[in-house]
Amino acid sequence: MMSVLPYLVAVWIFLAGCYGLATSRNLIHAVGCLAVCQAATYVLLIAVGYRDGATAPVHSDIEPGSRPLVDPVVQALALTDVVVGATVTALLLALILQISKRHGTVDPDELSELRG
Amino acid sequence: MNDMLIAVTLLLVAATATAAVAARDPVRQALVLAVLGVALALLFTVLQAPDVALSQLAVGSALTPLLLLLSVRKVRRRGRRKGRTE
Amino acid sequence: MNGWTVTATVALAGGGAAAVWGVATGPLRRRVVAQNLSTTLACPALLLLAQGYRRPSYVDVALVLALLGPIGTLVFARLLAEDLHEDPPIGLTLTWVAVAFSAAVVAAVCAATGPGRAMVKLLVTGALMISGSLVASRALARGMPKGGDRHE
Amino acid sequence: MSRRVRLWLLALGGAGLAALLFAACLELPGFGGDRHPYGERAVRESLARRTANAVSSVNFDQRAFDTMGEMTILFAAVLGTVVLLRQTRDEHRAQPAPAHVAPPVRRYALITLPVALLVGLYVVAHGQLSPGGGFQGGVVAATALHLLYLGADYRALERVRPVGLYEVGDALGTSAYLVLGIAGVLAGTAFLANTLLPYGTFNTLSSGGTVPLLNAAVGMEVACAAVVLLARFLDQAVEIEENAVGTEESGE
Amino acid sequence: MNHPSHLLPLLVAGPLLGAALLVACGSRLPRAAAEPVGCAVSAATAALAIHLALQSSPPLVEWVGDWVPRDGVSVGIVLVGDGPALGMAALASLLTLAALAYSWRYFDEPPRRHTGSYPALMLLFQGGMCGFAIAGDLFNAFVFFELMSVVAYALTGHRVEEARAVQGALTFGVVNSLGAYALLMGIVLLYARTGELAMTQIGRRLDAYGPPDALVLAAFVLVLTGFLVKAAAVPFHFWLPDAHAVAPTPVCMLLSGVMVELGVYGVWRVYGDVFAGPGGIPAADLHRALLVLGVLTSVVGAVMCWYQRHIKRLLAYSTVAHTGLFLIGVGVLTPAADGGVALYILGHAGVKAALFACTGIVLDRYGSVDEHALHGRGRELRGVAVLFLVGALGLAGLPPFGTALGKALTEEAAGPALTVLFVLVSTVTAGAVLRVAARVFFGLGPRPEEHAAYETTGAGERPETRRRLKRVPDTMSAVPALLLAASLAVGVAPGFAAAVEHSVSEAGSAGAFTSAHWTLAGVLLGLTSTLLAVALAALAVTRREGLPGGAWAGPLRRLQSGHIGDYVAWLLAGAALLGALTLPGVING
Repeated sequence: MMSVLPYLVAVWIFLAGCYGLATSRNLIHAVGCLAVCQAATYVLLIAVGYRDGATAPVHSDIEPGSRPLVDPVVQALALTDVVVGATVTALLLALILQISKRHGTVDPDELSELRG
Repeated sequence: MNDMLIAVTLLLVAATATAAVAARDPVRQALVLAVLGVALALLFTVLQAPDVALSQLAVGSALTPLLLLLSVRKVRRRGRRKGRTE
Repeated sequence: MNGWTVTATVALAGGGAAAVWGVATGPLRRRVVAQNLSTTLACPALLLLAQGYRRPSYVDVALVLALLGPIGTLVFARLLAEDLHEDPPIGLTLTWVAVAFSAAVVAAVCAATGPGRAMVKLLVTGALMISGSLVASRALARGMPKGGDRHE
Repeated sequence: MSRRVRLWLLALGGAGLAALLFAACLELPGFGGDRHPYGERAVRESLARRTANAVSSVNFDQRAFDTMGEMTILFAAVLGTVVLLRQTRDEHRAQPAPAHVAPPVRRYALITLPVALLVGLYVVAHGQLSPGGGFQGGVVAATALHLLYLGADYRALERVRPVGLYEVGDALGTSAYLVLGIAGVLAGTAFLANTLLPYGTFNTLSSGGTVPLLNAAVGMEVACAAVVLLARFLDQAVEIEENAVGTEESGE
Repeated sequence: MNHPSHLLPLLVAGPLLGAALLVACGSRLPRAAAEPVGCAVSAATAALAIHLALQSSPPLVEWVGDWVPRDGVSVGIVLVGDGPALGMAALASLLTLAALAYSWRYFDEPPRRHTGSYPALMLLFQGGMCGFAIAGDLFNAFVFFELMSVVAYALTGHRVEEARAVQGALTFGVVNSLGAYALLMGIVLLYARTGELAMTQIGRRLDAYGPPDALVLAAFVLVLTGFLVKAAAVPFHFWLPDAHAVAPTPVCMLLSGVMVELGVYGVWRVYGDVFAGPGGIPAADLHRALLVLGVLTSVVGAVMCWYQRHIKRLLAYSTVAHTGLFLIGVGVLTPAADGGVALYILGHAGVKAALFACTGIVLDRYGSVDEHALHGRGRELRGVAVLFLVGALGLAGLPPFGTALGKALTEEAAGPALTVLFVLVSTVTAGAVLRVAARVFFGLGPRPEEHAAYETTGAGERPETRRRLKRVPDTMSAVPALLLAASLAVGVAPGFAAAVEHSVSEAGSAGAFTSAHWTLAGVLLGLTSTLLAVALAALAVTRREGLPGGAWAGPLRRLQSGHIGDYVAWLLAGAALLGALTLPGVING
């Protein structure tokens, strides 16, 4: 059970975020759901790099080689991913502010300018 | 027992993420997302990724909620202004 | 696995579940308190983990949380001042319990670390966490400036 | 599409994808497994270049090109936000009234502000040794500045925050990173090659060759970028208002 | 002197540095200086890309940071400088240059104190596209994929006072971000299995592991979902018309001309390097998946294109239709088809960008891009009319345009049944554009009647220039002319087609070399589709009451609802469909 639980949690979070995104009635809420989707990628990344009984690959307070280490590469990738997530959130929120000004609503059901 | 700790934090993250999707009001969602940031930071610490935990805290506990709330405030203020003029 | 991580597990299982439940359900006034509770609880948990894993460098995470957690709550207190003014927060007792827990954890970890630079960092973290949590819950309870950012 | 049809489509697609991902999870190497070839190589190389924090070594040395892309994404997003949240012709600025903050909150904010800035600097400076680095520290420092908004009011924040200067800082941080990369090409080796500086003594602030420099550049960029980003949103939420109908073009 | 491969990262770093310096100068830089700087940087990058492309046989390989592999493994990031990669980088750079030249003194009002922000964003876009093109590392490809996406969202919403622009940009942002996260999940799955990130290394490890299983299938589906969202394949395509119709015209030139095609390029690159081996996805499955999606995409794109009256939206749908054709070509999986698609993409980029440029002139002059409202009003723009007409013929595949050569080669490789589809799709899309040309620029036929249909009209769009154009500036008409000339040159320049074909087959895994040249059948097919397009346009122009078959297309048009929730649901359904299409080989393998 424990050997797949983290992966399943990541999948669950991703699909839950997608559900929220598709059924959202408020664009700000939709962007929050997108952030949830992205949380799934962090969880998956870090889970993939974990090793039982190991510790962080940071040698400021341990001797090199004294303890097994988890994978530093996925952590670096996750760092990049966190930054990307925050910036995308900010940019999309900026667009939503302008939508609220120009359309007078942030409900996706009421935006009907682009269709057909 | 270490597995227990990991499982607890994983379930916390999963529950908070689900709650964040279920909270349909953006203000309440922002609150849940702030908790999600902390829960993720705990998970990353437990999975021995303090670097990622730090950046998740930096982004998730103050920056993202602030951005979300400021957006909500702007949208609401517009709504109120419009309500007054109409 | 040792006493430190067991304590952290128990605290997270109990307090974490309470915080998630509090923030996911109920009226806004309870949710903000639960959000504050989550940071107040996570900080000592992080200290316990750092000690349990024998990694003093993990204390940095707790330090940053002790700084940013209360700031996050103050953000909510400030920007939701009008909603909270009409409907003052409830359930602050649990926050007091968490603060007491934080103090106990900081004391225990300090005792285990012994004097030195590491202890100073722990004390700073503890002081930031406890004062931040108290100030944040006060701001929630008494309210931030209601008329903040109103226009002249 | 009606709400109902959308839900059906979503259920169909979601179920298909869920089944696929579930099957994939069962095939993944078990959680906590022992095989991490890239990770082990990365730790070895990190120690060879005397960078104590292997994650920083991956970020600022081995895969520094990714970090260049990452900081450019942040830079682009901030520039995009500046463009998207500009004050348009039908808007004007309204000065917010000064706010009255409860004394304990004010005291807390003013005492914590310098501590938070110090912590931010510490997290940046120790990036190649202990957990942390330019990104984390930069955000902490930028957030710290906004204690002024929480502890006092928006005017107080505006006084210590000349946004134009921070925008220049953002761009200069990005440029510094790129110039350090190009220096490798000019020196006849490869882009972002960490062979220009001595690697120093393991576990000290100046170890790791160019790692601390790149780290500092990112720290500066991120701190400035976060300040500019929040400034744009605060402007919108607190200051910028649309003109009432009939008073077009009267702003400014 | 450096080895040329060391210069590869400069394709990315150059434009990024230019952008950073433009922003650093901020308000101190007058507009008259910011724009030439932007043009100069993008031109220099284009020159570097072409210079490197000429030296790319054998392909250049660069390990950033000098992390050259030891014992066959490295910890660094690899960049690939083969013909297709550098070709796409050169195309992206040249189009950026064209777009910057076109928008010289274009927008009415740069954001206050940020005169350089528009050229800086364009340079960042260019850097992102170049980085994605030359990435040989899967995660690095994701990073630059995100960079170009983020910049594209901001550029699409640049005209914040337009209600449609900000809505289209948000749709674009949400759908593409979700696609990017799917791509990242796929990358992580591959990393978990192989422990590598460089594409060729992943491929080798997959082959060593054994036949494909559910994990490989899931990774393939997720990665392809990411790229196909960018490539706007049906059913991931909904964001494209919404975004392309509202973006500023120079940005449309880049989005339609090269960014969408980079999605197709990503599919080609990742399949060839990662999934082509015995441990990957069997060729028959990829063929089936791309064929089904490609046919769907081209048919839906062509039908929707025909029923548009918003000219930019019409051109956007024609891009969807042509992307479908590119996907079919890639799915054929032969070097000849790949070479044909490469030429087709080059020719299409020139033609499509020129058509958008002409539409931009119309918009800035009349404040409308509505085919019906503009009926006959474009008569005075003779030069633009000629350019638009030539562009439409190029789109149809009139020899000797590059589009015609590329199309002919792809058709030849794809077989007779698909050739019919190629001819039909290029006929319908070019017919729609010709119809617009006949109505707007020549005032032919009666003015169409108005129906309250489910559609987006092109009326009420605001010009993008300071004030409505009285006279067409030379830069704005020279750019489409040059782009059309370039598209023509792709078809007629001696040796060019053969060189492209050679570099593509050298980069692909199959080493077989076929020579590219005009065939009689290809010329005849090109002429056929052009004539059919003219006939179709003539038929449409002479009818007053709507367009034939409008009722039949109604349900299809109703799917394009502009609702983000719908698009996300389609994205999930598309990913599931992709999985179902690729499943058989994995079960049998």
